[in-house]
Amino acid sequence: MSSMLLTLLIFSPLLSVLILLFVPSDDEKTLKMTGVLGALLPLIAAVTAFTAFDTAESGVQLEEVYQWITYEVFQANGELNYSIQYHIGADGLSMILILLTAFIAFLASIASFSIKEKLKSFYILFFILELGMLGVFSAQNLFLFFVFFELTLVPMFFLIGRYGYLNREKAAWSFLIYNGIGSAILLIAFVALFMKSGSMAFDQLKAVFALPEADLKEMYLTENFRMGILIAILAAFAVKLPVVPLHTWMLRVHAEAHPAIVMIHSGILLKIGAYGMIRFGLGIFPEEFKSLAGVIAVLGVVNLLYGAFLALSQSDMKKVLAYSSVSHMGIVLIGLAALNEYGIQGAVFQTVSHGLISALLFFLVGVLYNRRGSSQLHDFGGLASQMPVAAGLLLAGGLASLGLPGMSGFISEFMAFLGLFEVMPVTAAVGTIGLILTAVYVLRAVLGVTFGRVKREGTVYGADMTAAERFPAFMLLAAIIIIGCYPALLSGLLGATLESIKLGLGG
Amino acid sequence: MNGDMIAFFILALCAIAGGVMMISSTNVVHMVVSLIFTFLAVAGIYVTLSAEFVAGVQVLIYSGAITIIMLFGIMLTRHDKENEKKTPKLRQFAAGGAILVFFLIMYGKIKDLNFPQGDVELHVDNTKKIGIELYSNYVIPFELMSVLLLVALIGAVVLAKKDEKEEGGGKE
Amino acid sequence: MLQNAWLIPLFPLLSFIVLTAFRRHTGRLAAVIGLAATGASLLMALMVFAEQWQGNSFKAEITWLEIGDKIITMGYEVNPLNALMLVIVTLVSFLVHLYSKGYMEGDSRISVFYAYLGLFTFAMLGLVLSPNLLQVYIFWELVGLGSFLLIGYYYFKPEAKAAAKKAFIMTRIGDVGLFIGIILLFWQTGSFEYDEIFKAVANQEISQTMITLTALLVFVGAIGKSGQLPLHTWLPDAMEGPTPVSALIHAATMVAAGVYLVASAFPLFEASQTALTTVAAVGGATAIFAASIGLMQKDIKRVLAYSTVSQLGYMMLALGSAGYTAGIFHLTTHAFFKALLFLAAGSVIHAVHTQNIEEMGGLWKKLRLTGPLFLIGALAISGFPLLSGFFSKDEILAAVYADGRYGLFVLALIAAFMTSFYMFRLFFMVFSGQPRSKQDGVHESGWTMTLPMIVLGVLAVVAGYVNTPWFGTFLNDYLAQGPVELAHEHHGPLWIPIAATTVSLLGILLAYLMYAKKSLSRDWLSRSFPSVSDIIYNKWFVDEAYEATFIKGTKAASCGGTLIDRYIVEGAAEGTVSAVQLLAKSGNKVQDGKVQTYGTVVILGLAVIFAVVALTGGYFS
Amino acid sequence: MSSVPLSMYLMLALILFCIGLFGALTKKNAVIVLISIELMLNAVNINLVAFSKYSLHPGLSGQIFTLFTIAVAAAEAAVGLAILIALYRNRPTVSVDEMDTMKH
Repeated sequence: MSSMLLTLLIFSPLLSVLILLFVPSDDEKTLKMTGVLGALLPLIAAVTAFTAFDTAESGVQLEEVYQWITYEVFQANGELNYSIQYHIGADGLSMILILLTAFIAFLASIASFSIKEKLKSFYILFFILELGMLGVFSAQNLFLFFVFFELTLVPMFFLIGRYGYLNREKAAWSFLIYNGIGSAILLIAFVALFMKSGSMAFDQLKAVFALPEADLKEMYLTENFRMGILIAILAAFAVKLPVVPLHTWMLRVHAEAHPAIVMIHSGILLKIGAYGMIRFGLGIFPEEFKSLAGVIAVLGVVNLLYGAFLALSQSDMKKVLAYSSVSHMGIVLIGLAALNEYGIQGAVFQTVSHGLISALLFFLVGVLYNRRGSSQLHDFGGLASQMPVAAGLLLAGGLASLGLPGMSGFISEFMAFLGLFEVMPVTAAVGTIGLILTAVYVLRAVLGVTFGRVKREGTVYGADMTAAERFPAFMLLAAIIIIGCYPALLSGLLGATLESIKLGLGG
Repeated sequence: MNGDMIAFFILALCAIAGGVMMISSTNVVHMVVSLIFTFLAVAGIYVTLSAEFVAGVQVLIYSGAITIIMLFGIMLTRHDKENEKKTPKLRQFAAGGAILVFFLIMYGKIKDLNFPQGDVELHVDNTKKIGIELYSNYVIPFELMSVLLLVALIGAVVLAKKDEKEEGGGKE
Repeated sequence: MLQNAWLIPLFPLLSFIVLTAFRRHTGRLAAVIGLAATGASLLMALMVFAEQWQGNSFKAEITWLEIGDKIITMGYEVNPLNALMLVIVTLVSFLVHLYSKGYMEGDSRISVFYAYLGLFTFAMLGLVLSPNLLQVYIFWELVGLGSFLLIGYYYFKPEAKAAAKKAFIMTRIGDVGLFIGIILLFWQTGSFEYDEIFKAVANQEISQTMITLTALLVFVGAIGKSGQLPLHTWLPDAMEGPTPVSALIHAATMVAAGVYLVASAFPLFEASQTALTTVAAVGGATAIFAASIGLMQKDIKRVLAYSTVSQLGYMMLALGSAGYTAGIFHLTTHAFFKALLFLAAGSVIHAVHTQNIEEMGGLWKKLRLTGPLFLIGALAISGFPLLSGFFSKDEILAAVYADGRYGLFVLALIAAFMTSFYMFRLFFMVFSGQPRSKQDGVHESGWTMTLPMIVLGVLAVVAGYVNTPWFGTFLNDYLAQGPVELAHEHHGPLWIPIAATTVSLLGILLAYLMYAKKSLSRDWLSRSFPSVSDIIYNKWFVDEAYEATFIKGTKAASCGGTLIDRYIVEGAAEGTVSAVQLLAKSGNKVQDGKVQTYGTVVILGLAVIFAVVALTGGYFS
Repeated sequence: MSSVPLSMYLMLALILFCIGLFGALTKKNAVIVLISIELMLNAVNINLVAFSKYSLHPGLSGQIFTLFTIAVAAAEAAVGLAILIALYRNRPTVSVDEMDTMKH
């Protein structure tokens, strides 16, 4: 039973899809209940998997391997046996992201209550999306990874295009085209890897590329080839992360999609970019990654500053948050570029922490949008007097976002910079300007909404947050603070995995 | 330069000349006639390749049957020169260029290709051997071929038959 | 007792949590909860101090985070310096809690106010107890958060909003310096612990340049928090917060954190002469600069705020001149008398409902208790003999003189003159003469407000005797027990206290002549040097300069970035789109329904593939 | 035995094929297009017969294959012409350029 745990976890959303098929589409109450319970199921499974997970061990755990596709190819240098397996498993990094996915998806399912129309198909797409995300993080070979990766694109496209705001269709197309190009590049890189190395499994690829240079030459895996594949993979994930200047699609999605979707998107889907860079970039091509570290660091700093500067002059709260996501993803790059435990750990922390923080902030913006019908900054003000809870949460979220100690954002920023200062102090010093700018734009937006006077007389915002709205927000805030106060929770999970990455980097 | 070579060159020249004439001619009937020329030359080539039976079939089917069908086709349709517009120059150049590239590359590839001539005596009892092969190894394709021909026959008749109703409908 | 020192910050934290969670239900109980928490902290701090006095130190740590082979710990430490700070912080905090009960009476959000106070006190105590720089940084930011929340307490006022934002951002700039400094120190010494860092510095494991660089970066943090030049502008604006908050945060505790930080990292600074000189120079410059602005301000709290900036400059000057004890000593006495002054000012504001001193006057008779207490505070800060400020200022001047930076010494003397002048200008304008506006129902505040003032008044008088040339230098001996073995004693020549006293008395006299007796015209300065007075009145146009350079610059960069994003980045994407569309349109033309066109395209494609394969030799060759 | 090298036959086939292809792509008259296609088939047949003689495993397969090709070509010619006639009846032209109903 426990050997099937991960499979059950990944495919548990399917059960809800099946149930939803039999629920009449106008029975809102049942739909909502199925949605929430259905999202709870993977969370329970994820927690169960977590308890079965041994944090001290460095390798992949909870592995499942089944033969899937096999064929033989004759080549000039002999017969090659190609086989693709259904191979899933989780190491520390995967485990963290799986937990994050299940957690945020659960909260997003509650946040979806504000959807009034087409709720049934929403939840069906939602669960397919969750399946894809869980699969992406637990796949252990390229093929499976790619299948799940694509599986996230399609439902996301419809979720953006059907349930968003005014320009949602354009946003959905932007999303599809950018990500489609990204995954096309990814596919080419994967296929090239497969054809040359004869394997798709992560561990085998890792072993192949750890071979001495002469052996690699023999297999036509020249230096240029490896570098090319790495750059292709990084480029593909750079679209996802996103890295400036490939970020415009993300702004549209964040501005136009429904808040629950943006929670998922900003909270998890962007993290696939980071995950891919760590898993494929650092994991398979450590040597080549090293030689690109300088470029990545500069890109990270550019992302950080660019996002921060632009967030400063946005008039739409959602745009501010979108640019702040761009800025925060810069920190992931900074951490990766450091190539030491501190930096990589910082990058992973940042993925988790930004997942939680941006989910919280977008959720709150959604709550405000429901009340006010707008997310323009100039429509707001004096929120604290009429919705103290919402205002307090928004302030807390903002503070977390600007990296206040005691909250998760600080840990990741600190570790990423700690890592980068060891290797590239000057670049890192330039990057710290971003910390100041972050404070400036966050406070501008948050104080603009919460402080000051109410723009119109009377009860403009309506009632304060309902219990169903408070629950996700407080859960997220609690997670942010717990990680911020006691980061060893996460780092314990990561330690062993980082150790193995570090080994790949050659100390 | 032995006899084989001479025969080959003459036949090849005839074949190519026929082809070129077909392409360059403007009169439809001339085209068909030059094609007959080519077909016959190709039949000769077959003979030099020790394929007498195929050569015979070539003469019968191509030079005979197919050419006649084509002539009937021409006779049944109208061909006024004034009515014919010129093919667009662009397409002509594109096709010509592409074919030239194709030709050059293929030429480069087959220029030095040569297999040793097998020691099988193909020309000895050629027809008999083909007959044996056809009725032993290739009997199923052979029978299938007969079905194909039948289908083609019926199909051609059905297609070419005047459809009274359609004619009356006057629809495009 | 020392082992349980970690409980001290937890009481206020508990109060914060309880008050936030049960915000709706506490109501008037809020003050009691806050008082109980800080009272418990105060008691424990006193016990810890008593035990520490006997020479015990204590340090405990737990693992917080493991990264690779490095272990980052969190913990607490009790040493002479922070035991003293614990008492100061808890005491002032307790008194301010008590005072606020009266001052904030009737405010509907009183529980929020007490919650914020609890949060701040927690953070400040945590900062004081921290044994390593990382923990210092964490609480350093949290202290800033408390300050930010309390400045913005009146959230509906646009000024309060702006001030809160400004405070956070300005200190954040300093914090980033500290952040970099900490990280660099970590990479140089492999640890965040004070002990390890000091050991590495002592063993000369770090290059001199690196010591100077890190010391300066740490000092940048202190500049931000302590409102030193050039990051001082937030502190006067922070007066938008409720007055008790100004007393607690922006006079006694948080702003002194910068001084505390420099003091606790003192061995690092002492290892670099450049760093010390910078600290002294910045301190001296700030002292006189802020004092000069204080001369012309009209808002009672702003005068006090500039005075705070100036006094903090003094402390920095002392530390920069290697006067470790002097700096700490002044920090202690300043905490008491400046808190007293702010509370007294709060009492005045509470009575007359204005902060503009032009509208006050003649309050001496109406506020029989506040008036004398304010006088005590003013005398103490002016360095009137036998009050606490006299001794600590004397100590600083002696240290600066002994250090040999005579230019700074002169600056300090001038600043002392200005201090006494503006304090008594304030005093005379508020309390003497006739009321300059209608004042109805002016009455003395209740006991909750006067009691803290009385306690602080007493302390403002006697606190100086802990370290005097005459009765013994208890404080110096006490601090000498600490890990920082640098508590030098400076005994300057006798003429220094005399000169200092003379100067401050002259300042008082001048103020008396101008504002009480009015024998000198009040505005001779503005008449004789209009430009000078204009500059001073407008605070040297620092805010305006920042507005014109940094803020405008950032805004311009942001707008420019937006344009780039919209037209270049987005434009590139749009360009690609139109290129593809163009291609598609031309491709569409090929689809004309004619078989031969299709065939031609197929052959063209085939030819291209053939050509590519023939030219490159194919992928697998 | 024949001393003409294989490449000569292939070259001849190539030339005929190219001529046929050019005709099929550029000629207006549908009948001529069909004839050009026949020419291309012929070129292929030459290759088949040539390879049946010159190869590592010579044999009759090439010739038999040629026979099949000829049969198919005959069927194709018949059906093609039938279609042509049918088309011509609907629209009195044999110009390939005017047969563009695929576009619509």
